[in-house]
Amino acid sequence: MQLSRDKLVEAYRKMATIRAFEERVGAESVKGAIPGFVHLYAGEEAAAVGVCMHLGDKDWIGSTHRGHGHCIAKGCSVEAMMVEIYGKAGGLCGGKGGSMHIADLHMGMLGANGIVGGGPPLAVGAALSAKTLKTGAVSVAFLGDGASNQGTTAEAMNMAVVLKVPAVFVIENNGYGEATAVGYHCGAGDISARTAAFGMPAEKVEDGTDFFAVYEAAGRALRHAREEGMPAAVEIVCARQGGHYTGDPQPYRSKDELEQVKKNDPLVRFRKRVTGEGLVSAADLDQVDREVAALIERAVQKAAAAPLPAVEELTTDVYVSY
Amino acid sequence: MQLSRDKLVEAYRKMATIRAFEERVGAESVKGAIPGFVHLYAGEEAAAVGVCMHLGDKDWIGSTHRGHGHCIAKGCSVEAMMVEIYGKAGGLCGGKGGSMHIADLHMGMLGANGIVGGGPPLAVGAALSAKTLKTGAVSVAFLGDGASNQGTTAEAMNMAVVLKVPAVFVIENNGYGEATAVGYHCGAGDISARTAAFGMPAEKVEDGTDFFAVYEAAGRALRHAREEGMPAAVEIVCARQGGHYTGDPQPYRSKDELEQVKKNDPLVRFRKRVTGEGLVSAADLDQVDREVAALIERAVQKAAAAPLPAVEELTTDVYVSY
Amino acid sequence: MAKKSIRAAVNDALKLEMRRDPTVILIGEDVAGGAGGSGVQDAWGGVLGVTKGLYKEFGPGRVIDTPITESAIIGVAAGAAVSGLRPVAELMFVDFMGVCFDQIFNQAAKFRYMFGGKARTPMVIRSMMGAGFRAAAQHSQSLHALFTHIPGLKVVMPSNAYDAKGLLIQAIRDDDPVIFLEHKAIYDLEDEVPDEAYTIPFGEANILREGDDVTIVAISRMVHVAMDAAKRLAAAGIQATVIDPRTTSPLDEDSILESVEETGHLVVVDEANPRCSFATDVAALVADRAFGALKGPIKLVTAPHSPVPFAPNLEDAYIPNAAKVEAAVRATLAARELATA
Amino acid sequence: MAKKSIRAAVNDALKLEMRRDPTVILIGEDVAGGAGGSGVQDAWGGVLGVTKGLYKEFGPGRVIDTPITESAIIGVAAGAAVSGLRPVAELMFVDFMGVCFDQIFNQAAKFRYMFGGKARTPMVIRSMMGAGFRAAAQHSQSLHALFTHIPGLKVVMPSNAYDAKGLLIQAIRDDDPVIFLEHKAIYDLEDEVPDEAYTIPFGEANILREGDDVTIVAISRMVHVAMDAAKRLAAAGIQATVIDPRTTSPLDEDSILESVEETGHLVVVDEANPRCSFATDVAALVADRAFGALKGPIKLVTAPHSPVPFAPNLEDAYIPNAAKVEAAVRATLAARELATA
Ligand SMILES: Cc1ncc(C[n+]2csc(CCOP(=O)(O)OP(=O)(O)O)c2C)c(N)n1
Ligand SMILES: Cc1ncc(C[n+]2csc(CCOP(=O)(O)OP(=O)(O)O)c2C)c(N)n1
Ligand SMILES: [Mg+2]
Ligand SMILES: [Mg+2]
Repeated sequence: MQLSRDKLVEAYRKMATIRAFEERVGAESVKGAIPGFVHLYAGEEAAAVGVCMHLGDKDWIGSTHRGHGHCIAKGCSVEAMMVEIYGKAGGLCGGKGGSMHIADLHMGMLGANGIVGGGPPLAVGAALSAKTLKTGAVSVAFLGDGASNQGTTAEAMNMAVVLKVPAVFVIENNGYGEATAVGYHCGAGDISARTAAFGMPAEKVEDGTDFFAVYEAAGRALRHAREEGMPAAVEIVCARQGGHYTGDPQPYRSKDELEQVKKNDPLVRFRKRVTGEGLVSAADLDQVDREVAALIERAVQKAAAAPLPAVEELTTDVYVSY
Repeated sequence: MQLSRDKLVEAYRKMATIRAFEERVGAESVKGAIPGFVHLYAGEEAAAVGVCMHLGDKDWIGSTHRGHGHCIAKGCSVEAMMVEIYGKAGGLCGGKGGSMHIADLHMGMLGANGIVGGGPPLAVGAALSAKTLKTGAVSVAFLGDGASNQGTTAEAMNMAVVLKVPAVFVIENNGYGEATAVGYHCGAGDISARTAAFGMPAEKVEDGTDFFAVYEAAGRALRHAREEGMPAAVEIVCARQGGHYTGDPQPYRSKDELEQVKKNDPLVRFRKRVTGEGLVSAADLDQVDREVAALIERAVQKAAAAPLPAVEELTTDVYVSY
Repeated sequence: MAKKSIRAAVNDALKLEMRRDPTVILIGEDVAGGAGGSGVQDAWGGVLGVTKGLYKEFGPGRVIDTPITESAIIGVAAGAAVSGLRPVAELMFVDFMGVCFDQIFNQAAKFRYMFGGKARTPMVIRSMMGAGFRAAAQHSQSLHALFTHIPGLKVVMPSNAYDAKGLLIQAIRDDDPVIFLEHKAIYDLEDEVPDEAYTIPFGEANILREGDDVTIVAISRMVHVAMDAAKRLAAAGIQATVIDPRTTSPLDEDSILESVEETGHLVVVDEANPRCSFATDVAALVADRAFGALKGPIKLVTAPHSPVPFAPNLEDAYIPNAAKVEAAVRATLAARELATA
Repeated sequence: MAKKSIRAAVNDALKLEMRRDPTVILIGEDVAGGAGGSGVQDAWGGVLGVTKGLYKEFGPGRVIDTPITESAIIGVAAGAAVSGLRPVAELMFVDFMGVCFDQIFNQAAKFRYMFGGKARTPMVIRSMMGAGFRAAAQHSQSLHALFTHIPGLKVVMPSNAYDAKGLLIQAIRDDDPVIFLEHKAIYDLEDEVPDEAYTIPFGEANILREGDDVTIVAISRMVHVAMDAAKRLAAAGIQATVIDPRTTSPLDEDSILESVEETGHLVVVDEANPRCSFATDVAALVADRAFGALKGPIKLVTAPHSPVPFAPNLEDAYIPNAAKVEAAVRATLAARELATA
């Protein structure tokens, strides 16, 4: 599963885009430019990108409240996302959804989700479509460690096995559900073992800040789904660099822990490895960084300048017809 | 865990009572004497009794739609149960609940449940009461193989481990959830392994028509709960002798299967063993049978003769105060 | 035209649409029945036999038995609906909505709006409702108010076989999530039902009879109760208009308002509990928009504010009946006589 | 008497009752916050800090953090309630009810009735409701109609700090399951709040002002919208009575009916969606039992039949405001003038 140079650059670009996007969204949010609250994905980039590098446009993903990274990794328009997060006209969802409800069905993105555990059944549904319509697609359910306890997740896992559909459960174990640590909230201690007990191969990536480790494990799970038409799971042990939401002071995490997180930055690690092994030059990655910065700046400019939705849209699109 | 002769007779009496109760309820139901539909427990007696022989009055059980056996095993009044199932005044729930909602909080019976998977969270709640109030009680959640897939069950299991409460999950795997076989509906293939993966000891009783096997496994689980204050589970592989409900023609079960079930009658096996080993005489068991028959007859007479509830009760007891 | 029961009409609608459109699938508990068992497949066709025979024609790929996990059933249907299928999910008894309500009201119902109009969620949730089966508090409820309250859902409640077939075909072809509630106590009611496919549009009431004295609005099984009452009243010289809205969301407001403009009196008959109900919904509509025409108080005939009891006599007292409807009509008419006296 | 915010008043009520009664426990997600983490325990005290400090005083045995599994949270609370505890469960945002509704409406709400009066289920479910936080469709809803529809539940919706404290203490001491809805947009509203414990009975409305021209019924945050409108109207010579029922179930019907008997006009202000809502509930009550006094149509001011949008301008347009209430009042009064003209 050796990645070509182009693919490596693409992976880096996606991770860098996510990081820059999230840092800017965080900053704009603190400034008050973004309505409501946002849950940032910074620190978990290797997960979304390591998984989505295996997916094509017709494949599906279901996402979470912490969904920006999944969207970008799956190929949603960064500009349209930013406009959406600003709640403006022309946003990916017309400004009606916002950060927690970004969706792009044309890109196979079934939606972020404000309900913890809301996504897995939906992703299994897309897998059933793929199977029934013989599209060859697979469907990925992203979910958090916290969401892994939710009854809907357990039901979705069992259903995927029973219906024999190509669904892959990607559990992003970032150590916390809000302010509660996985060591407390997951009685099993081991999410992967619990997932495997539902009847599917379940692999654990202990170091989920290592893009390559994620990429390979996800590749195995997705190949299983594609080739056998059966579900699989990957648990990715990772960490969010920030709080649960922008503004969370995180008293529940020690300084030590936060420093450790910074040390294991997936972007830094990726860069070190690919430049160290001479796969991509530092200059090329720098160039990507510049392009990404420009993209994000453009997106923010566009979002800031975009008009609010017309007030008549308050009651449109509740139904297709009514 | 050698059972005294008295205990053996008590166990037999309970099993025989359940059997006679269910056979009579089935017959009366077919005759039209009992309103609605009933789910009979006949064939699974060793499960309820094997577990409840370890429980005292202050211990708790949560039950299911197939709850008559649990009630009798836990010590509810057989007469009051029968009156309830007839929907008459003086029933255990005043005629308002019926077969699917029999409850007797004074006897630690938290209620049958018309919602598959409804009971496990409730039983964990009673275990939390026991822990918080230091009553020394344990709480048992009875559930079926079908219910074991339900999200509420998964949540309850995880919660019990996280809260460190003395809850025991007793999974009565009778092979079917309605007309769907466990081999199809349980993707894991192995309910016990899946339960264990939630972080608790989970034992499987392969032959759950053997009272003694159930009794011993349940004893271990309940001792664990009582002594460690932690949850445990037992899966009891058993079989219902009849259909899902009275009147179910069961085309989904082969003749072979039904014959096999009849061969493994838990009452017959119990009788054979205790008389064979000279622990209780056949005559004594016959005497129990006669007493049980008389009890059931009395209960039916009482139920048939009881008046319907006063129509004013339609709107009483919705609230304690309103 | 053949006589068919509501049960047969529903089966018919499913069969015709599954033949017409290969993306229509059926998913639920024991919709075939027998999966994995030692006996025959297609053993049940749903607990009350409504989907009987479909498995034989369409096979396990389109008539899909599931575990007892309603959130996954509804969620899978919703996810499948936005990705190319047109699922008909069965939520056996509507009382079970509580274990999967999130997938209904926060997911399926809201996709289109949250996603800025970019989603279509063509799914139907079929479910049995209503009292009268001696099935007590958790298997007898009429919960349509809860669905009607939620924007993004359509709610359909047929009262007869002809409507059941036409409304279900419409529901399956509809591009929005539809809650389709079948009253289990009237499954065997028969009607003339054409063999071919036809649709009945949502939001168009059926006016069963016209009379000048009072407007009675009733849905699902209550339509029959209302008609009984209307017959009794007619015998006493009181002529009622009986309106069956057929769908509570969308609601044919105009038919109701126009009728009350003529009669000046409204009685709503609803098997559900009274608070924040479909009955209050219709009453509020009229108290606002046909206020000027009203000549007497709006009377609601509903179940009491209590769960459904098990005991047969209590359950019978629980369900609205013709005598209560008649009394309600007389009560609102009495107000007029009082006023004009 | 000290000024306290609603947030502080709720905290106060919990603290006092937990001191008074050792069977009162708190259970929910991050009600302490920090369990198992590398930092401090009691890190949050709920997402909006409402339960802050309780963990320090009462410890992990009585302030219980849980996994994100609401069916288990509510189910555990219900099971604990019938077996000796008096749990206060936190369902963070009421929008999450969909993943645990069965435990609320089929279990806790129905125990007493199904068990023939032999159960007491003294539990409170605290939950945040309402729009205005730019939190979009799944974190902004007003779902009280769904709970009010269900027999066996009590539904409490305080509009100010004084009421919040007294009603919550009542809720905790109450022997029935109570849904206690805190509007997140008014948490910082302050009021004079006594330090000691006191209770406010359920089913007793608070009449905030009295006027002869129109009755405005409003709950939760909408009480403030109604009062704003009343002030504007007063400036124009129209005197409104403003009634805050405080609890939707039970409902103080008499206060509403008596007021309409005097004013002849009713406007109901409700942040929820319009169909089968609390607004229609009050309208139907009055259209039946105070019909003779009505001099104009009953006007409802509610959110539209749509999910809560994210964009700030759309959300602002979604929430009922004083201008809309004023217009509604003028509309119903106009009907009278028209009639008498
Ligand atoms: C059903 C439900 N319960 C609670 C919440 C509140 N909430 C939002 S995010 C979150 C934590 C989720 O944790 P996890 O699944 O680990 O995802 P992470 O935030 O770590 O990415 C919670 C409890 C919710 N949105 N939905
Ligand atoms: C939430 C819910 N879904 C479906 C049903 C219908 N139903 C009643 S019993 C049953 C089968 C339960 O199977 P299992 O848990 O194995 O118990 P068993 O009947 O075998 O004792 C089903 C599906 C229900 N009562 N509640
Ligand atoms: Mg997490
Ligand atoms: Mg079973």
